[in-house]
Amino acid sequence: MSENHVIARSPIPPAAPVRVEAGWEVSGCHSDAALTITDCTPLAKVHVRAPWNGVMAKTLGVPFGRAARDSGGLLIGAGPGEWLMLARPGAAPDLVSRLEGTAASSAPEEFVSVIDLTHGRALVRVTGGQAADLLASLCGVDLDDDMTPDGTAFRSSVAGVATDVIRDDRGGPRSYLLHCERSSGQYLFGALTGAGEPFGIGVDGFLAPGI
Amino acid sequence: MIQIRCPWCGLRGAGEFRYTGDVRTRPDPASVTPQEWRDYLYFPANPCGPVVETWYHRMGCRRFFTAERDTATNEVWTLEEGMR
Amino acid sequence: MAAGARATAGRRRSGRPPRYSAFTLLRHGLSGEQWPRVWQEHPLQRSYDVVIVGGGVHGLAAAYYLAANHGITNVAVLDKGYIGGGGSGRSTAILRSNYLTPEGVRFYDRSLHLYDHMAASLGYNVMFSRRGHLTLAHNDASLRTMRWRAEVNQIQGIDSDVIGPSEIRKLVPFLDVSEKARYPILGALYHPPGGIIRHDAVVWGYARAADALGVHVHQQTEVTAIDVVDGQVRGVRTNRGDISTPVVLNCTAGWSTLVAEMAGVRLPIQTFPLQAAVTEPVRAFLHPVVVSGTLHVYVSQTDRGELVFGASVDPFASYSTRGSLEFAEGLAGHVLALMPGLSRMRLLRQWAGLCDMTPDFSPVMGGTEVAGFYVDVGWGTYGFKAGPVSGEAMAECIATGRTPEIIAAFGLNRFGEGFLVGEKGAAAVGH
Amino acid sequence: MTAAPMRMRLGPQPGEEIDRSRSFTFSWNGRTIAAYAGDTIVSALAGSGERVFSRSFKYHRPRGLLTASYLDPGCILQVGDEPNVRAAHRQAAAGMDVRSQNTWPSLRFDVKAGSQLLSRFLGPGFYYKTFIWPRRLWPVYESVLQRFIHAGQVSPDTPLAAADKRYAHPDVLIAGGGPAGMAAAAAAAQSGARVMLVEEEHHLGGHLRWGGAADLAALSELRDLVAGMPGVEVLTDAVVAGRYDDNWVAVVRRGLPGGAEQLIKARVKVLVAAPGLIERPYVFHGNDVPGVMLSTAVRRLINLYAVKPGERAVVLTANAAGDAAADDLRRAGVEVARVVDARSGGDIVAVRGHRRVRSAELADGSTVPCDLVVTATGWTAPTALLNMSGDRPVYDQRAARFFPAELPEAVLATGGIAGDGSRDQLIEHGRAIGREAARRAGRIRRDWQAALPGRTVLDELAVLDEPAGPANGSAGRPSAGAAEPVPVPDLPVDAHPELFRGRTHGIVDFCEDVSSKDIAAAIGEGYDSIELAKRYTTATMGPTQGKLELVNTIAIAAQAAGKTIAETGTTTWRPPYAPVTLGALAGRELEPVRYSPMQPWHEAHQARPLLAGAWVRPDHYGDPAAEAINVRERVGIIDVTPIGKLDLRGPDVPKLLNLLYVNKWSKLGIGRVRYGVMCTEDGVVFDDGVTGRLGPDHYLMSTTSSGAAAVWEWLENWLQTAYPDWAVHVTPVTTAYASMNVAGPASRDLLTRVTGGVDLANEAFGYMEVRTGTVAGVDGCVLWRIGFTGELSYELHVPAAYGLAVWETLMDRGQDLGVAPFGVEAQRILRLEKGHLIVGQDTDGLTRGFSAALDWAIKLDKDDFAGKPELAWQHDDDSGPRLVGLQPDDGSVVPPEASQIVEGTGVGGTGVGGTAIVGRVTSSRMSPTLGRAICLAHVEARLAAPGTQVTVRLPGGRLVTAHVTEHLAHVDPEGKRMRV
Repeated sequence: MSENHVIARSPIPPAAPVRVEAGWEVSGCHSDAALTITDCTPLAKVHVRAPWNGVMAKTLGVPFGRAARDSGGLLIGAGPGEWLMLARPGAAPDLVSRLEGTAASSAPEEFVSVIDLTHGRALVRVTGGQAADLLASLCGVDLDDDMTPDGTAFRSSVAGVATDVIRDDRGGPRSYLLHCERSSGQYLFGALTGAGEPFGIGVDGFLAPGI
Repeated sequence: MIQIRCPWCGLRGAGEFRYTGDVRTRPDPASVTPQEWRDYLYFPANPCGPVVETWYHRMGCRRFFTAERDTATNEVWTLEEGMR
Repeated sequence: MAAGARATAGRRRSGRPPRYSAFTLLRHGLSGEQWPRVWQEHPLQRSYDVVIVGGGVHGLAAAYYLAANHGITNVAVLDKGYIGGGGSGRSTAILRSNYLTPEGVRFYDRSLHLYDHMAASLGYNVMFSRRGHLTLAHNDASLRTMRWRAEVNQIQGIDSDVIGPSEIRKLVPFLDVSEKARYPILGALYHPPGGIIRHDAVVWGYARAADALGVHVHQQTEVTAIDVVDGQVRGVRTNRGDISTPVVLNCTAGWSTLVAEMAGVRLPIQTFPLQAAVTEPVRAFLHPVVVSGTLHVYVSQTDRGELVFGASVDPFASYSTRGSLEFAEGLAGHVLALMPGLSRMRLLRQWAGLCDMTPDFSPVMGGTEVAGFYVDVGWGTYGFKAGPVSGEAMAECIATGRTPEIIAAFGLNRFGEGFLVGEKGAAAVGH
Repeated sequence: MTAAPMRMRLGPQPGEEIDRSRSFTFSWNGRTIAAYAGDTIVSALAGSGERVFSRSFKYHRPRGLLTASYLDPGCILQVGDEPNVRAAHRQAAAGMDVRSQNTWPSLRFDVKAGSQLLSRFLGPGFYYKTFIWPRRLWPVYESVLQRFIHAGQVSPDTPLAAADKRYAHPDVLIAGGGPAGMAAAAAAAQSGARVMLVEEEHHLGGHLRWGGAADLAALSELRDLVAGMPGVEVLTDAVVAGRYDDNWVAVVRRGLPGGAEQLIKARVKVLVAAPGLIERPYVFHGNDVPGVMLSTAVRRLINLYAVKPGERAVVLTANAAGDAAADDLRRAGVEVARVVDARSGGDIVAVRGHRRVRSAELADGSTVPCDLVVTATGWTAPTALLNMSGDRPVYDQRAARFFPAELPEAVLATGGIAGDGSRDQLIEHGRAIGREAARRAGRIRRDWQAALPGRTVLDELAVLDEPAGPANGSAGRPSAGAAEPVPVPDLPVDAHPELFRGRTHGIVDFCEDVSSKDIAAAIGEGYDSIELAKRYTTATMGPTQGKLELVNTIAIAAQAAGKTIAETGTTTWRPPYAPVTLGALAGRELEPVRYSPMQPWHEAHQARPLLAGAWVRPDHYGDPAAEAINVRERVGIIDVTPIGKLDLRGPDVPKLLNLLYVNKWSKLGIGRVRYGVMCTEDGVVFDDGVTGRLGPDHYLMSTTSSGAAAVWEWLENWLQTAYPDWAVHVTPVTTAYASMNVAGPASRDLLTRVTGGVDLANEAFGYMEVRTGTVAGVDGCVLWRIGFTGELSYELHVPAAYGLAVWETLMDRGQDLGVAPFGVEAQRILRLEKGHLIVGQDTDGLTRGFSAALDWAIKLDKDDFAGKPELAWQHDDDSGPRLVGLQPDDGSVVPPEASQIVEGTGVGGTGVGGTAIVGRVTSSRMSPTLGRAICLAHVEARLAAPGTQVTVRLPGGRLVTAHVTEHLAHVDPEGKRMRV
């Protein structure tokens, strides 16, 4: 209920014009640049821990290193026995109970925990043909298609910050989601836009559902 | 920078990992003598050659794993297998 | 064994090496005659009173003081490569005595004193340059540590104090002392007696002086085993033949645990590479030595105009001295964070040496459970500074069979007893 | 001011790399010089007839062109505020301000040239032999030596030149864009490899560029081939600066805007070294007189820049390059007075001249007047990248140069360092090496892919051997490991006379002014290994780092020591292969900074920022003392978001807490909070904080802000390596919550106004308890009632996105209660008044539990916990210092933190007649509450009894007395205020 009247804010100061979208203060600007960056922090982020080789893992169906869409949103194999579910803003409470339900029904014997990390993390999307070239100035992982094709997820250092990187083209141009601990979000966003200058990167506002 | 094969994430630069030293067995605190305990604390294996160590993938999967490394050449052989 | 060591103390040569001076330089210049050899080549004797493993500044200094202070001249210094080819030749040769603990301060102050008089006493110009030594503080915790060191130093009578940004700027105009810097400079520990020296000259000066006193310096001579019988050293085996001796002094860095193992002695040491680099020369602009513990960097400018950089040891133990790119990157980033004006200076060469790290950042010196086997090891990143005083103290230790008070705190037994030396207290960076 | 005419400029040359349609001028020591686009600074100067560009290091002899390449030691100049520019490589630009370095008053008349007269006294290491007496005078001598520094100048306000770095992952990286390198690149790409081709000069082609018509024809063919090949990235004016372990390769792109350089970090699957050969200078009397040049220098000047190197030439040749140079000279209208053929015993004995060559004395006794002496006496193989790959090249007497010995699987060599041979042979060899490189790279790539997670899924998607789409612009991949090794033809090795030093002594290291005589002298003095001789004479220590002089140095040392070259040493090169700017290595500053959700509010309210690790925190808002008083008397709020928070779940959490905290946790009830201290295995205090139990299997742990990361890792380490069977999930939630501490007598009143679902009454929500509820309309807030400040206080943990909103509400709703923010400094005052220790300030790297006055917390009757044995022994022998409260007897004196507590008053020594250190002040402040100085201190155990008087030494040496207090707490030791 609180979401209704208290404004939620991302760690990344929104570029003007500022408007409220799904209870979050977001940037209302739009960019036609070939390479764009969007603050997707308002998305619900739910974290699941379970045995990597157990029943819950099979039920979730997405292995470590991969990401896949389902009705709820984007499910990411973020680590061994570690999943991250991204969904539309405000969906976290439902997601948590849904996933806890899944665990209780499908893997009652397993030690599973589900945590809403929506507030604990920052989320940024970089989209465009040169998105990989931009990341290549900040991240040491090989972003070529034969190493990290669409649907790949990995965690590595981006500009010195431990970051979940998800290749998520959504059938369009090359696109990456970058997910890091919240208080470093402003820094990471700055590093990306800074390194993006030579590519003419533009800031694009957030639009719900945004996933 | 040498590459280390994380059993879970694959090959990554050593800068993503934290070196936590050679694998040592912790003596039983109930029966340990000061000499044994301080051997455990202060006297590392320091061979010029292969040694079994623990590494932590702090920038990646946050898993600890053991690897054998030749301290003369820095060649690393990861001793564990994650999921495949 | 001290008696054993004295046995043949009679045998010594002229003593002083041929004099170097402006006059002799002039004479040789005019006559064009060849200078006498700095040291002689000797056959490897079957037996020596003392065998010193490691021909760096520590080993050669110990040999020199054994001969000069105690008349023990039947001494061999063995090096598996060439003298000064290990830590001594790879050191950034920064001298200071502004340590954290009284025992550390007294020890390094004595070393500084010996360095100060070295050119005269060895008749070899080691080019000790008292530039002053600045340790920068970027946060209140390190500022507190600087104050701590200054207080301890002053109580020991050492010239050392905490100064503020304006004074720092006067000493080093290139430093960015603005508040907006990512690592603002809040103050610094200033130690005027600190400085730099020509490391090779120190090694050669000791070798030349020791040689003149009858010490044998054997290069390309690698120790392959140490004979211990009934807990007493009997001799060493080398790639050039066996030597019988009652006393072996381990003065190696990087290989100290391996040499100690030959005698069956375990050391609380892990070996890490320490990297350094030098830039192309530029006209003199940096007088003092500048150190930042937070940024793990230290900088000095040589008489040749090069900037010499060092960092902290590598993130993992290794015997590899190939060096890494990360070191060069981190170094450059941190140097430019301190002195942004240097971005167009060029790194010319990088190298690495081996550092034997102990749990309390202090050395291991003195006797061991094996009679006749002495160690002067575990120098971490401080070894070069300590060369002269270590040689002096180890020579006394071997000659008298008693541990000199000045190194009493550094015994191997301290680890078993759990009384570590307090240098670890503030985990201060070691340069 | 008009430019000097280009009087040495020739007519158009077939392979020239200048654009005569675009000319401009720049300044040379104040004079105006004309240049064409494509000219290097030095080619333009030479075109205008300049012959002297610098003075030598020691003797300040005039120096001119030697190699006409990046390496040219006489052509290192100052350009604007950039020192040590390689002016025979750097392209000239309009308006450049170019100056010679370290010459005074001018290049023409350099007073320091006087040192030439002293040359016989300035032998190797002369400075080791003098300036010894008297000791006091050394600093004076030193300042004189420093004036001889041979280099350019930097200025403090030079703008930072740094470009973004870049990571690259080529299958094959080829170092060197000569014929072999180009052929290798094309062939590797043809086999489907991603290729990076790196050429140090401004154009691809290597020696073909200054060759004849056939060479030029082959060159344009190769250029077209490479240009038309997808998957090849060509970098010119870029250098492979180093090869590090596991083929981690540093590539530096030069000549970016603003003189910046870019560092490319490439993880290369196969490295192909194709650097070609470096022509070696010849050592004889006068070999550094301006006008003595290498054959390659002459050919570059004529063919690339259309510059006439001189008027009358003597050519000493031992190979085809020398013969070709003679032909080029004739074609350029230079009178070739004599061609001396070293292959038939001809030799140059000496060159006469000072500022320019006057004549050459030949072995046949004749003296030939000339202004140009060209030598072609052999080659040095720049094996640096191979050395860095672990190879130790071997000397081949027949060819008078070093060759690769044994290369690792992932490194190959082609071109001149691999052998001689015709142009076509070199290209053929390059092709084969390129194909083999692609083959090996394919297998390595397959191995790396196999190590990636989720490969099974990928294999189903079958993208592995699919050529990648156009999105990433790279070609299909080499068929992994399928093919057999590619047969690589051997390159022939041509015989070449061994020519290093002639019949006279001359300069060996042109940068360092080291002569062959100096090296012989060093050997004779006993510095008789190549390493000692190099260090003693400083040969090879200068800007060229041995590329020109190393082999001559080894040869001359060998001769002096009566050994062979092979016995004397090999060519070893340390990275970087070429000098790299600090700006390139540093790149853009990427130092993570962390902000709390309330940071905008702090900035809007003039908070003085405090950098705490990566965090930016409010130190104070103007008056820390007033902020502290306001907490004691009314209510204050501090942003404590950086406090580490770990979400702990699972039935085995109590086991974990018992293992890592020194105190007991089995009986912590739901809704309760407890303070805990962690020690490492050596018993040293590691971290502290409170942990609360939110539900049956749900806990929230707090840590110090600086210790947050380390504690998380500490927990994972124990869970993963020691107790993998424990059911505990640790999740870092430090910034999932905005944390604020509401402290002061009015804090309950304030919270009552904004809190929902929590009864704040003392009996319902007591001290050291935790509740969850709604604050300022925000659900899911965690409130714990703790008292770091010593006041009634509530620590709120609010879902971070609402942090700012909640903070603003509290500030707004508490106005009438006198609510005000307080910063880190006020908090330090308050906690010190309360006697709460700060780990890392009131403890240090050796402080064991009992030394931190934690006797009450340490439970030695637990079976086990981290550090227990050491703590047990410390308890038994009662060793180590003690943390105590301390108050100076003169309450107006605040001893600065780290002031020492001493016994005895003498100076120096410790104890005996001097001053003994028996403790130190770890924390100190003027207490606004008590109006007096208060401290925490470490003292020796014997001094720890309450009431003990000690002596504190203030900075400067003044001594004041102080006494140990009853409690650590100076204010409210009974803790009444926290419990109201």
